[in-house]
Parts: sequence; structure tokens; C-alpha cells
Amino acid sequence: MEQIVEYFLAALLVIGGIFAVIGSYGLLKLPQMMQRLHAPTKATTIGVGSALIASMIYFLVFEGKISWHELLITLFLFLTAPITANFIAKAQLHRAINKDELPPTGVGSEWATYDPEVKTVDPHLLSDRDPG
Amino acid sequence: MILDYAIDFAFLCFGLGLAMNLYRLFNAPGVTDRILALDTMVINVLALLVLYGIETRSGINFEAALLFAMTGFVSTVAYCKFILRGDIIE
Amino acid sequence: MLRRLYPHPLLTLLLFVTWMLLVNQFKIGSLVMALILATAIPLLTAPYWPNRPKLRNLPAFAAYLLLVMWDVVIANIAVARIILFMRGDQIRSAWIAVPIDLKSPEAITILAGTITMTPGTVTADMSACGRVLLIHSLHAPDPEAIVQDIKTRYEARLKRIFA
Amino acid sequence: MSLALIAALPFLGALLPGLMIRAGKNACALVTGSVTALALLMLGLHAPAVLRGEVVQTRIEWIPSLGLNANFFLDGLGLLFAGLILGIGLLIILYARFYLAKSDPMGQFYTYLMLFQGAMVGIVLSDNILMLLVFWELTSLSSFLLIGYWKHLPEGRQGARMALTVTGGGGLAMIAGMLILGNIAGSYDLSVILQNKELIQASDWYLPALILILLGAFTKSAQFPFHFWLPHAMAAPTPVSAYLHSATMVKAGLFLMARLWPVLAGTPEWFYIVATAGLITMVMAAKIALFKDDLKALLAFSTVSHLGLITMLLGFGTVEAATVAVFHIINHATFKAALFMSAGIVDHEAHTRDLKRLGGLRRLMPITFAIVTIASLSMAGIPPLNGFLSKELMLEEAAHTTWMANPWLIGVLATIGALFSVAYSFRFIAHAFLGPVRDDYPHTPHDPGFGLWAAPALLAGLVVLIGLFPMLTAAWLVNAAAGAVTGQDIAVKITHWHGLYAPALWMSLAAIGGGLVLMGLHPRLMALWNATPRPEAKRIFDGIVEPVARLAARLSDALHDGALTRFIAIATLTIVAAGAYAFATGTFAPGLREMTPIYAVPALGWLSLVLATLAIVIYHRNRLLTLVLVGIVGLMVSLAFAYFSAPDLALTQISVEVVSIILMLLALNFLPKTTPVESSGTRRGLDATVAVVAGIAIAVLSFALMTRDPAFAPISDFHIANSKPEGGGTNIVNVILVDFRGYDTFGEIIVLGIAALVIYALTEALLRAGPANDRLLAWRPDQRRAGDRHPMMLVVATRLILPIALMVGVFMFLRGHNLPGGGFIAGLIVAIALVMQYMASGFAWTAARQKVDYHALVASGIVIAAATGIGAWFNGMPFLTSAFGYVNIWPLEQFELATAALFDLGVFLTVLGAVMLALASLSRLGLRAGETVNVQPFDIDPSEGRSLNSEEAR
Amino acid sequence: MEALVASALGLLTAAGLYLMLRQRTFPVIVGLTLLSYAVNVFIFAVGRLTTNMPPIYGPDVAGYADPLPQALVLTAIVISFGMTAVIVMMALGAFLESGHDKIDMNDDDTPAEGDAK
Amino acid sequence: MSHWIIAPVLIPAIMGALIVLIMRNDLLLQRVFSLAASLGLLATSVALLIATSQTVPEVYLLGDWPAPFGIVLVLDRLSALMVTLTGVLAVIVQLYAIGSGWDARGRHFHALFQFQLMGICGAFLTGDAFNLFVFFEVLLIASYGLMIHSGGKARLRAGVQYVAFNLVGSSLFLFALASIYSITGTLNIADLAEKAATLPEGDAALFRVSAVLLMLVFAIKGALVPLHFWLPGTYSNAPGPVAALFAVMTKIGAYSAIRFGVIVFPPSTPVTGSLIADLMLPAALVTLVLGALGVLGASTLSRLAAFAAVASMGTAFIAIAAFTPASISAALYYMVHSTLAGAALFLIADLVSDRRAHDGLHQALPPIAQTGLISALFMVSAIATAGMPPLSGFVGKLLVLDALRDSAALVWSVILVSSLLIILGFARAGSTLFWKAHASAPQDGPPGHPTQPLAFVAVGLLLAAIVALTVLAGPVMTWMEATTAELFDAAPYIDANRLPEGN
Ligand code: NA
Ligand code: NA
Repeated sequence: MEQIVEYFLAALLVIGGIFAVIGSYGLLKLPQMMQRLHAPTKATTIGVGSALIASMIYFLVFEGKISWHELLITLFLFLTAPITANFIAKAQLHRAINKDELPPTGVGSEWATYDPEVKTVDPHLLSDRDPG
Repeated sequence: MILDYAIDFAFLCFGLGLAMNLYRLFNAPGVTDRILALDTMVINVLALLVLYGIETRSGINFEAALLFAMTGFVSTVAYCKFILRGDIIE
Repeated sequence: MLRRLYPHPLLTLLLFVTWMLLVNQFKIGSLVMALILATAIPLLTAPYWPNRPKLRNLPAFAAYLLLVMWDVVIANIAVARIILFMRGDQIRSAWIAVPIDLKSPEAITILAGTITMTPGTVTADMSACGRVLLIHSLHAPDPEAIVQDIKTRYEARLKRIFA
Repeated sequence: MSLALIAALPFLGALLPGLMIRAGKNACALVTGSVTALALLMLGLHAPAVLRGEVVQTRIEWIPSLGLNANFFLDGLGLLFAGLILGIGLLIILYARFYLAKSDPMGQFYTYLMLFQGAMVGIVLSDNILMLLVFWELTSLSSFLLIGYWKHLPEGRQGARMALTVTGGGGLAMIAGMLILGNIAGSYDLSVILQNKELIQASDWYLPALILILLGAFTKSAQFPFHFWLPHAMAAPTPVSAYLHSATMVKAGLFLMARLWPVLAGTPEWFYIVATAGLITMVMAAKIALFKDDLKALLAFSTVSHLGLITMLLGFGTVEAATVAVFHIINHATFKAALFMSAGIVDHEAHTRDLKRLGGLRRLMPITFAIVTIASLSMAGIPPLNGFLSKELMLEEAAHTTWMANPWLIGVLATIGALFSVAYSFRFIAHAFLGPVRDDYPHTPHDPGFGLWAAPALLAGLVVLIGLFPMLTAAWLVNAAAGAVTGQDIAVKITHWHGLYAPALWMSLAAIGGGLVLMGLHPRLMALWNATPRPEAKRIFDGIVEPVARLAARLSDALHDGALTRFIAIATLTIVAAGAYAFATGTFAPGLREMTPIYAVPALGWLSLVLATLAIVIYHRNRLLTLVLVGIVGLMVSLAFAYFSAPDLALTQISVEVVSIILMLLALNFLPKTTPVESSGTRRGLDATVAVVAGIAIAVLSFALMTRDPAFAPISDFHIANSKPEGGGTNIVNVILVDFRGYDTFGEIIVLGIAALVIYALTEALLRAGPANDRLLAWRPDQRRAGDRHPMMLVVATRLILPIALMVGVFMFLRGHNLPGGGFIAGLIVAIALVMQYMASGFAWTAARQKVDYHALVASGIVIAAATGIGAWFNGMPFLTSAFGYVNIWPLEQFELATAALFDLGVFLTVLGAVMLALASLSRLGLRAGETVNVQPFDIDPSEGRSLNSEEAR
Repeated sequence: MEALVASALGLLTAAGLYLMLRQRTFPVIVGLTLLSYAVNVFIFAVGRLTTNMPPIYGPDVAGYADPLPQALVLTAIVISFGMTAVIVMMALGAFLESGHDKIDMNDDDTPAEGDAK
Repeated sequence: MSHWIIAPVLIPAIMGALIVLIMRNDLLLQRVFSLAASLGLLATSVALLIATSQTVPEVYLLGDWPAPFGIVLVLDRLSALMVTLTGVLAVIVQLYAIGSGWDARGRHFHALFQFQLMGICGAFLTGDAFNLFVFFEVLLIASYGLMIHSGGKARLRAGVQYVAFNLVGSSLFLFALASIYSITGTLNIADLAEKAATLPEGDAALFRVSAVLLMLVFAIKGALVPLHFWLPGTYSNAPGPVAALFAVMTKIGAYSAIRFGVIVFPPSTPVTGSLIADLMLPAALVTLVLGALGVLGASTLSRLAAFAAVASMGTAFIAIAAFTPASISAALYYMVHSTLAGAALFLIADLVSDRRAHDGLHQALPPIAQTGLISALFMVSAIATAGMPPLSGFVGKLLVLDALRDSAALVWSVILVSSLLIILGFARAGSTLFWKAHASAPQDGPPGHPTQPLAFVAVGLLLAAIVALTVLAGPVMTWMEATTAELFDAAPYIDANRLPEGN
């Protein structure tokens, strides 16, 4: 049993490692910024996810104690990776990409990043605020 | 034991990843690339920490790993928000 | 009453489980603590989550998660192949506008997240009206297929879940 | 005791004029005069005993360990001087009452005068040279006030400063001299010092002491080359000139030379320094006096000359000469004070003191004329007036004194001095009072009221009386005083006729004859004098002081010019140099500790850190990039902590890191986004050199320390051993933080709390009307801004992440005592979670939904921590003594309750409150700068399919 | 590892000081941050380096890293965090008051190029 | 073990927190309670001072952990003296701040003031080297807040410099402490003293480096050249009452130098020898000269006061550098004097600049309101500061000179020549401010200004304290000598810590 688990863990670690390398390699290899964004958000999550799962199983099987923290970390990473990607993409859109390069939204409004600046609220209305 | 080789291999992979992130960080066309590199770096570091835990049979650093994930996320968002809006808390 | 005590029951459940995972031990004390925190924290953070999302179909949601997980693995392999074996000038990246019908912010976010985590696509932006997602595809020889894939494979399911 | 009282009376009296001036000028003068009279009376009561040769003493301990005591003694010398000071003081008070104008603040004047009087009396009565120094410097101070009394006159201000600088400076030299003298003698008491002539004169330190003390005496008595300040002090009101600059203060130097005469005099050093200085002063000042048109200037230089005369006599070092000196002190005081007061009367009446604009006053002011004539003739040394008597004696001494084997030099020069003296005295009478009455006076001058001429008249009377009956009126005083100076019994014989063979007779005649000739030649000599270029004292003084002041200003301003970068560079180099010196001068044995092996992955971490740090230096002008790179450094440091067995540190470092970066990003929003190139390549090279030197020093030091074992077992062995059994926690670091060294942590959370208060208070100050607020109101973003302030994906994710993060915070808090974590980390995690919420939905939106008072959070955290610590008192234990126990509550398992956890709660609350208060303050700046406020958690409403931006902007 | 840590420490110190010698508040603050990293690592490192021996009680552990330097570093981190927050805010305040972010006060007060208007 | 020992730390700490917690929006309440706390601090410190006159040093084992493992407070005559000095100054400065309305010109003055007191008292009382660092930081960060109280361009810019420079100092402090712990394995001062005395020779070089680094930290606080550069800008730009309170801050540097220089690194300890004194004396001499030149060349009254503070620290450190009982006694007396005199000068400078368009010394401006009284106060404080008789400055200077007769030629000439420069500087300043003004007096009298009686009472109290220090110099010196004797006989101090045998 333990032998099987060990092979399984080794496989997990190797796969995870390979994906991690690919993710980071993609960061180097791909020519456009938006292409590079794909590499780590996917590959490394799987990479680190494998390592985390491996760790969990390892402690459960070999150390006899269950360690759920790895699961939490994995979930957290999966939860946050799309947000991170979204923000980096928006930052890239804002900095380096002209809105003419994008397809139209088709519904009349702009892509949110190019939405015109909000009208300024009269700051005096807020001057008495004391949130501290 | 095969697991030890696997751990070493994983160490190598994530380390390599880290090194490539580092290269990208210095050799990046724009600041978004750098933020992306940093974000990836955090992930790789986190993985290294977890591997270190397996290697030393100790779960003592898992909270640190969790916190790396959390702070990595917050700081990436903060950098991007700064690029987008200037004011990160508006 | 119960509704006011548990404004987000699913969140409560999630937190309960999270606490048990955090403490790593199954004891009465932990359960009590988990209950206390899983009750108190949603109450504390309820102002930041004013409306309760209409998550109708929990089993469908679980199935959806499994589907996504599978797709994530596939996506990774797909992306890995592109990175490893495709020359830079062969990669046909594209921006794609995906009109969506979902209304709930939670559902849209899940869809956007799913898109990012799955084959070769990243949700980059959203139209200012919230009805169209801007997606960047790493390699999209046929953009329309991707739009269809998203709408049928994910959005349709989410519509059912969040009806 | 009564001696001390005499010295104290004028000081006490100094308090009265200020009060009495409300009762009128007469009352003010009367009270002031009464105090002086009282002191004089008390002095008089001691006179009989002193004249019998007794010494009256009073001793009051002040600072025994230093040897500075309020010891007083009264002998003949003291009696003479104290009598002069108080007696003439009384006359001056009378004179000043009528002299001062209506607009002059009289209370102030009398106050200063009494302060001065007290200081002078103190000098002459002191039996302790340190005490004497106190009074000595007090005379400099009070004379500064008196000379500058007419605040509106620039000459007064400058004269006062000059006098203070010269006499004060001399006083400082004298401090050193006196300390040396006291150290040689083993006591600072004069009565002891005066017994130690041999010891003192044999000491190697005799000459330095002598020179330093003489510096004090010469400056005070305006002896060459320090004579220049005195004429400029004449800007003072005439009563001041009469009192300070003829009768008393300038004589303080003489007094001191006389006082120390028994132990300092009699050596060649003494003779050549003192006698020579006196001789030069006498001749030179007399010559200058001849050419002064200003009456007070003439009198001032005359005073300098006469002081030189007395100095010379003291310098001779013989008992006879010293006796003559004492006699001339008395005589000079009488005629010179009378002359000053008369000059004041002339000035008062004719509105000028310029001899060229005066003349014929004898008809208009007969009384004044009479006084001036008597006093001037005495000054000229015309028989039978008192000035003649002492001058004759002086010439006699001069004739018998040899200078550098030259027997006639002193005699000739003394005669020349006397000759000038005759000339300027006659000139005073002739040019002011004789000749035709001038018709260009603004008002016709006439003799003033009795009050103003009474005092000089009395003095003129004394001049005559002493002149006629010296043995009756003065000899006893001279005997007593000279006896005190020389330590011998003196029985002086003063006669008008010393016989035809006395050289003094012929010298005197030559002087009078020559003086008359000079008078006759005066217009021609005056033209010659005016044509001769000569150094001007004021210009020389200013030429020294002003450049010094300017140099001081330039040096000081150049050094302290607010160039922080230079300050830091200097500090760095100093620290490295001092450290290197300390190292080089000590013994070093290299450490023997086994090093930890280097593995590839940690080395990669090292490489990341190094590269990131280098990149920061290279790219530091791009500020956003710098912050990204700082993030990497923080990450790597945190990783290093984790690797080297410090999980708590890793947790803390990474959390602090992200909060710091967020703070800096918030600030960077307003700051320029790039750092311009401002320094030259050379400057950058120098900076880099400084930095690298310091870096190498730290690297070497740390390596040397890391590679050796501690010399003693570290105290942490105790912490390791007792953490669980005594502290109740298995996380030793946490037990140290909240228990073993909880007091550090108590201070540390207060630091954080204060930081938040400072930030809050500063924000308030910036938001007040002012340049900062104007800049904020006019602020426009300096970068293009994207739409969609609150992207929906983040907001939705935060709804999930925030609760989870809060839970993680609670988890970290609860387990901290036993595993990595604790109140501080928990506080930061919760703060980061809240920051995430802020970033997602905006500060105003978030803050409006959760009214948390961060001030209260900070303060209650501190209060809880303090209260926990104080709780131990009720257990009879010291502050912060912890207690823990195991509690069983069904259905829970046994769990541990420790007061340390309560303390940690205080830490948690303070940290959370402080971070949030700081962020909130920064966000308020954003609001003032015109940030918009969202009414919805995100900008997009997908259910309605519209952007919420436009409509919320109300 | 000692040599690596020592060299990193030296580099952090040098870089921090170099930035502190720049003429604008922002690099000075970044320099201070680097310097405080150096300080924290220094305290920690001269307490000697150990791997895999966290100072937390556990069964059959080989030993404990010296916990005291760790506690000291924690205190130092917290304090330097407070200080950083304050100086960041003060630098911002000085910028808002004067319109430029020069650090030396002998520099002339007019805003230089690159400053916000 | 008396709980009163920690009262000087806890009273202000708790009051500071309570002010923030419940009265942060009510200035009147803040004034009342903050003043009450300062008075309480003063009363406690006086009681402690009296207590220490009769007993040997006493320790307070925080957390009931034995020394050297926990943190101890040590109450001896020296710490009691410094705490009392702080108490006196605190009450007076606070009266002034209230009377002049400074406390109303920004937020949180009283809270920061209390925390500042807490930091200062904590630094004086602690018997632990690292804890000294913590309380340095407490007092520093509070001082940052007080320094920029009420804001303004110049003050903020100077404030940034002050903070930046002190952060370098704090870093240095930590480098030094870490090195010391690394070598000796301890942080308790008494334990350090014992271990330093028996340190193996091979550790000497490194220990000397740490000792020097530590003393350099104190030199920064004590504004010793060339580490003094932070002071002129800070003190001259700080609000008047804050600068006055800062008068005691430089003394913390001097105090720490005495504490460590006498107990831990005395010349008798072989590894350090005369190292500290060798470096300190030249620096102190230059400090005095630069301070004196600064006084003479000062362009504003507040800068003059700041340089007077530098000069006074030079004098104090000259005395300290001799490390003899007599010189330390003299230094202690001089430190008390210069704290009071320096504070008085800053308060008076504030009275002037508050009534004048600016406090520049190059331009004559019309006379100010209450010019007579203020000029008299200035005169007295100038006499005290410049070391002219008959006030304590002169006594202090004599004490220092007398104690340093062994190196008279150099030391005396520097002190005396500097005195002359300082006197000249004060004379020029005073005559420009108060005399020259009359040359340009407008006919309608000086501009109106609130009378602020409480502010004058505060200045009067300071001057009265100076007079008292002068008149009572004899008994005070007796007390100081006993203090120094206690300090130089390190055994009671070390015994008080009850260190375990051979740890
Ligand atoms: Na601590
Ligand atoms: Na300071």
C-alpha cells in the first residue's frame, strides 16, 4: 500500500514540478505579454497544487497525521488565480493596449477599463468625514 | 527511496521556475510583466516551502505558505490597482 | 430569525469546514469554536455582502466544480503543449468578446474565473454594462468555437445553478 | 554674617526700585539711596576694628565639595574699596535722580546700578576667589546693562557688547587663573592663598596663573592693550560713566592686583608685565586724552592713563610703590568722579560735550566752573590738591626704578605722562570754561539745581581737604589699605614738600611747564594729530569680532545646512571608522563554529535576494518598480526566516511587508512616480563608496559573529527550559514575547499605537487650510486612470476571502502561544483582510458599512495589555506576571487559559487599530484630493446592464 | 550558508545606505526599508543559523534555534514598521506642503522637473 | 520590591491610552487629566528620589522572571534623579503648552506628550539593554509626532530629516545589541557588566566594536559631533514647548553613556580599557566648539537655542569622558542645569517668536508685546545658559573645570574660549532682539498679544528651578557625589539584579 502511495506521490511531485517549469518557461518564451499571462496562472496552479496535495497525502500516510492546511492553500490559490490574472490583464490593457485592438463589446458600452472617468464628487461634501 | 528523488526533482523544477521568474523580472518589457513574474515567484516559493516541509517532515511552515499565498495575492492586486487607478484604496 | 442569524448559510458552512481544516483536529471544542466563528464572522461581514446569491442547485454546483477541475487539468496540458511545442509565430492569440446572459455578480464571477482556469483563455475585462466578457485566448484558430464552448459548457450550467 | 549682609544688601536693594518707581522718582531714589546708605553704615561699624588691624570674617558654606563658599573678609583694602563703592554710589544715586530725563525708565536704571554695586562690593569683600569670580563676572553683566541703558543708541549697544566681550573674556581667563591658583594653594579661600607665597611662586603653574589672572585684571582696568573698550563705554549715561568708569569697576582690576599682590608680586615676571603695561598705558592714554574733543572721551582716556599709573606702581612690587598706588586710588576716585559728573552737567546744560563747541562757561555756570577747576587742577597735579600729593610720590618711585638695567627710562616716561596729564587738564578748563561766551548754545546754559551739583561739589571739597590735610584725612586709610595690600605695617608720611633734592620736584616742574607749552601748541598739534593715521579701536575690535562672528555663521550654516544626505554620509563613515578603530585595537580570535552547508535551492534564494537588491539600486528611479522589487526582497527574507527555523518571523515579515508596501503605494499616488537624476557621477561614486564600505563592515562583522560560539551560555537556555513548565506555552518565541519579555512587547505595541496617532494627527494638520490642503484640492492624477474602480471579480472574491481571512486571523491568534502565530500576526492578517475589502470596494463604501473606531481599538488594546499586567499586582506579583491554568467546561475538552493570551489580545487590538487608523488617514487624503465615492460595492450592475458610475456621482 | 548570509547582509546595508544618500524622500524611505531588513537579518543571523530546529516544543527534536534573537527581531520588525509608516506619511506631508520631495533642506525650494505641479 | 518603581512608566502610558480612548475630542479634559498625570509622575518620582537616598539600588522583576532572563527595572539614585528631572520638566512644559495654546494647534498633543514621558522614564529605569532600545523607540516615535505637531512646511521637512537620521541611529542600536548578545549571550546590564569583565581575550576585538557601536548610538541621542547634525534643524523647527521637552532627550544619550560607560565598559574592564574615553573626549571638545560657533553665528533665536543645546552636550560629554567620580558628579549637575536652562531658553524663544513676525536675529523689528518681562526672562536664561554667574551654569562650568584639572590646558581653554563665544552670541542676540528694536519703535506701541499668564508662570517656574539649583548647589552636589559613588561601586547595582551564580 505504502509503496503505491509512494509512487503516486512521486508522480504527483514530478508532474507538479514539470508544470511549474513549463509555467515559468512560458513566461520567458511566449512573445506577447497577454500570452505570457496564460502560462503561470494555469501551469503553476497545477504545479503547486500537485505539490500541496502530495504533501497532504504524505503526512496522512507516512506521518500519520492529517494536514488540511495544504488543501486550504490549494483552494485559496484556485480562488485567487483568476482574480490575479484579471487584474494583470486589466493593467496591461490600460497600459499597453489600445482599445482599437479589441473587438467591440457589441452592446454599446465600452470595455470597463476604458470606461470614461467618473465625474468627480465635490470633495467638500466629504471633508467632514472622520472615519478614524 | 523514490520519493526522495521525486522531492529533489520537484525542488529542481520549482527552483528552475524561480530562476526563470527572476530572469523575467529583470528582463521584462513592462511593469505588468514584472508583476506577473513576482506573482509566479510567490507561487514557486510557496511550493518550495511545502517541499521543504515534506523533506523535513515538518508542517511548521504551512501557515507561512498560506500567508505567502494571501499576501502575494493582495500585493499583486495592489500593484495592478496602482497602475490602473493610482489610488489603491478609493 | 434564522435568516438574520445566518445571512449566508453556505458561507457559514464553508467557514465551519475551514475552521475544522485549520485546527486539524476533530474535537468537541473545535466544533464549538467552529460554530461560534461560522456564525459570528458572516454576521460581521454581512454588510459587505448585502444580497444573498440565489444558489438554487447545490448538487449541480458540485458537479460543475468537478467538471471545472477536470477541465483545469486538460487546460494545463493544452497550454503546456502550446508553450513547449509551438513556435511563437505559430500561436494565434485573439481577443474575444463573449456576450453573457448571467445577471448575478457571483455567477458572472464564477464564469469569469472558470474561463481563466480552463483551456487557453483568460478573462481580461468586462463591458461597462456587465453583459460582455473580454477574453484573451492563447491559441484560437476558431474564436467563435470558443464562445460557443463557454456558453454551452459553463454558462448554461451556471444559469441553471443560479437561476 | 554682617559682611555677607553688606554684600547682599545692594542685591536686595535691586528689587526695590522696580517696585518703588510707581511711588515716584523721588521715592525710588530715596529707597535706593537708603539701602546704599545702610550698607555704608554697616561697613562703617566695622571700620574701627579694621583700622586697628583686625580682619572681620564671615563664612557661609555654599558648595563645599567644590570649595566655592560665600566667605567674606574685611581688611583695610576691602574697607577702602567698599567705602569708595558705597560712598560714591550714594552720590551717584543722588546725581542720577536729577540727571536722568523724564522718559528714561528710572526704576530699571537703579536696579541695574544696585546690581552692579552689589557685584562690586562682593568683589572687594570676597574671601573666596571662586566667589570673587562670581561677583567679577556679575560686574561685567551689570555694566553691560548699564552701558546699553539707552537702548535706542547704536553706540550704546555696541559699546556694551564691546565692554562685555573684553571684560567678560578677561573674566573667563581669570577663571582659569584662579582655578590654577586655588589648585596650587590647595584652597580657594583668599586667606589661605595669601599665606602661600613661596608655594605659589615656586610652582610651574605660577606664570600661566599670573598671565591668566592679569588678563582679567587688565581687561577690567582697561590696561594696554585692552584699553580700547573704555571710551566706547562712554555711550552710557554720565552717572554710569562716573560710577563704573572712573570710581569703581575699572578699579576692580587694580583691586585684584592689590589683593593678590602679596602672592603674585615681587617676581621679575610680575614686574615686567605689570609695570610695563601700566607705564605704556599711562603715557599713551594721556597723549590720546589731549586730543579728544568729547569731554567724556577726554576723561575716559585720562582715566585709562591714571589706571596705568596705579598699575605701574603696583607693578614695581615695592611696599612704598604699593602704598602710593593705594593713595592715588583714593585721590583719583575723588577728582575723576567729580569731573565726570561735571561733564555730565555741562552736557545736560549746553547739550553738547564737544570742547570745540564749548567755551566761556565760567560766567554762565560759576559753580560748575569752580568744581571743574579744583578737580582738574588736582588731576593735573597742581599743589596743594590731592592729585599733586600722590603724583609727587609716584614720580619719586618712578625715578628710583630701573627697567631692564635702564635707570632713567621709567622716570622720563612717567614725567612725559604727567606732562600730558597737565595739558589735557588745563585744556578741559580752558576750552570749556574760559574764553568768550559763545552765542550758539541752543539754550543758555546755567548752573543746575543743587541736587545735580551737590555730589561733585562734595567730591571737590574732598579733593581740597585731602590736598590740604593729607595726614588727617587720608593717611590712616592709606595705612590700613596699604597694610592690607603689603601685609606690613605702614605708616605713610605725606607731605607737600620733599626737598629740593627730590627728583620728583623737578620732574613735576618739567611736567607742569611742558604741559603749559603743549597747551599753547595745541591747535598745531591737533592738526598734526588729525593728519596722522592711527588705528581706530572700534574698527580693530569690529575687525576681529565681526569676522569671527561671520566666520562662525558661515561655518555653522555651511555645516548645518539641512543636507541630510551629507549628515548620513558623515555619520556612516564615523561609525565605520570608530568600529574599525575599536576592532584594530583589540584582540581577535577567529571563530571555530561549524558552518551550515550550502544547498542549491537556498543559494537560489540568496541569488534572488542579491539580484533584487541590486535591481533596486539600478532601477530606483522607477518608483513603482522599486516597490515591486522591495516585495521580492521581503519575500526572500521571509523565506530565509522560514528556512532557518524561524516560522514566527517568516509569518510576521511577510505580513508586515505587504502592509508596508500598501502604505507606500498609497503615498506614491501623490508623489512623483520617478526620481529625477540630480547628482553628478562623482557624487554617486562617493555615495556608493560610503555605502559599500559600510556594507563590507556589516558583512565582516556578521560573518565574524556567526562563525563563533557565544562566550557564555546564552540566557535563552532558560527560556527554552522554562517556556512550557513556567510560561505555559510551547512556542518559545511567543512565550518570550508575551511573558519573559512581555514588557518589550508592551513598549512595542505602544510604538505602533503612537505611530498611528502621529499619522492621524499629521493628516488632520494637512487637511487644515494651508498649502497642503490647497494642493490636495487642486490635485489632478498624474497618470491616466482606467475606468472601473471596483472590478466585480475582486469584489465577489473578497466576499469569500474576507471571512476566511478573518477566521485565519482568529486561528493564528489562538494558537500563537503554542505554535507559530500570536496576537501580532493575527492583527496583521485581519488588517490585510480588511485592506483587501478596502481595495475591492473602496474606503468610503467599506468604512460606511462598519463603524469601527480605530482610535478606540488602539487605545483599548494598550489598556487591556496594561490592565493584564497590572492584574498581577492583586496577586502580589510584579507587573506582567502571567498566570495560566487548565479549565474544564463541559462539553469542551480541557483547555488552557493564560493571562498571556489576554495580553496578546491587547497586542492584537493595538496592531489592528494602528494599521487601520494609518490606512484610514491616508485614504482621507485621497478623499480630499477628489476621489469619488461609490454607493455600490462595484461599478457595474449586470442585473440592470449598466454602469453605475455616472449616476452615483451626485 | 554563513558567507551567503553575511554577503547578503552587506549588500542590503550598502544598497540601503546608497539609497539613503539620494536626494528625494522616496528613495530614502526605500533605503531605510532595506536597511531595516539588513538589521533584522543581522540580529537573527548573529544568533547563529540553524535549519529545521524551530523553537517550538515537540517530541524527539534535535534541538532548538536560539529563540531570543527571534523575539528581538519580531520586536524590531514591528517597531520599524511603525517607523516606516510614520516617515512615509511625513514625507508625503512634506511633499504636499512644499510641492516637491527633496530631502536636503539646503536645496532651493522651487519644485524641480518631474515634480507634481 | 516596590510597585512604585514602574509607576513612572505606567502612569503616562495608561493616561496616554485613556486620553485617546475617552477624551480625544475634549481638549479641556485632556488638559486636566494630562496635567494630573504629569503631576502624579512628578510626585512619584520625588518619592522615589527620596527613597533612593536611603537604600541600595532596587530591582523590579517584570513578570516575576529572575534577572537576567526577564526584563528588570533598576531604581538607583541615578535613574531616580533623571526621572525626577523629567517629571519637573514635564509639568512645566505642559503648563506652558496649555498656557500658550500650543496644545490646541494640532491633534493628540497630550496623548503624545504622555507617551513621550513614558518612553523617557522607561529608558531611565530599565536595567535591560534591549529594553532600553524599545523605550528609545517609544520616546522617539512620540517625539516625531510632537516635533511635527501642528504641521507646516519647514517643520515637516525638518521632521522627515529627524526621523530618517534617527532611524539610522535605531538601526545602529540594533546592530550593536545583536553583536553584544551574540558575544555574551545576555542583555541584562548588570549581567553584561559581569560578563564583559571576564570575557575571553579572543572576543575582545568584536566586543570592542559592539561597545563602540552602542556608545555611538548614545552619541547620536546626545548630539555628539559628528553625529549631532539632526539637532539644530529639529530643535529649531519643533514647536517651542516640544523643543523644551526635548531638552531632556539629549540627556538620555548622556545618561546611557554614563550608565554603560561606568558599569559595563569601565576603563577597568580589560577588553574595553580606555577605548570609550579616548573617542569621546575629542568628539566632546569639538561638539562644544561647534555649538559655541553656532550660538555666535545663529541667524534665528531658535537656532541659537539649538546650538546652545549642542554646546551644553559638548560640555557634559567632556566631563563624562573623564569617567572619574568627580567628573561624573559635575556632569550630572551640569546635565540637570542644562536641561532646565535649555528648556527655559526654548520657551522664551517661543514667547518671542510668537509675538514677532519671525525670530530672525539679523533684522531689527519693532518691540514685542510684554517686551520688558520677556527681555528680563531672556536675560536670566541667557545668563544661565551661557554659564555666567551667578546661576547654575556658572557653577556647573566651575565644577566641570575643577573636575578636569588633569587635562587642564586643552580642556579648560576649549571650555573657556567657547564660553566667550557663547556669551558674545547671546549678547548680540539679546541686543538685537530687545534693544535694537527700540531704535525702530513705532509710535503706537507694540502690537497686542494675549497675555498668557500660564506660559509666563511656566517660564518663571523653570527659572526658579534654576535659581534653586544654584542656591542649593551644595546639598545637590553632596547628593550627586553619593550618586556617583553608588554608580562607581558597581557591586550593589549588580547585586540588586541577584544574578545566578556562574550563569
Ligand atoms: Na516583542
Ligand atoms: Na533624539
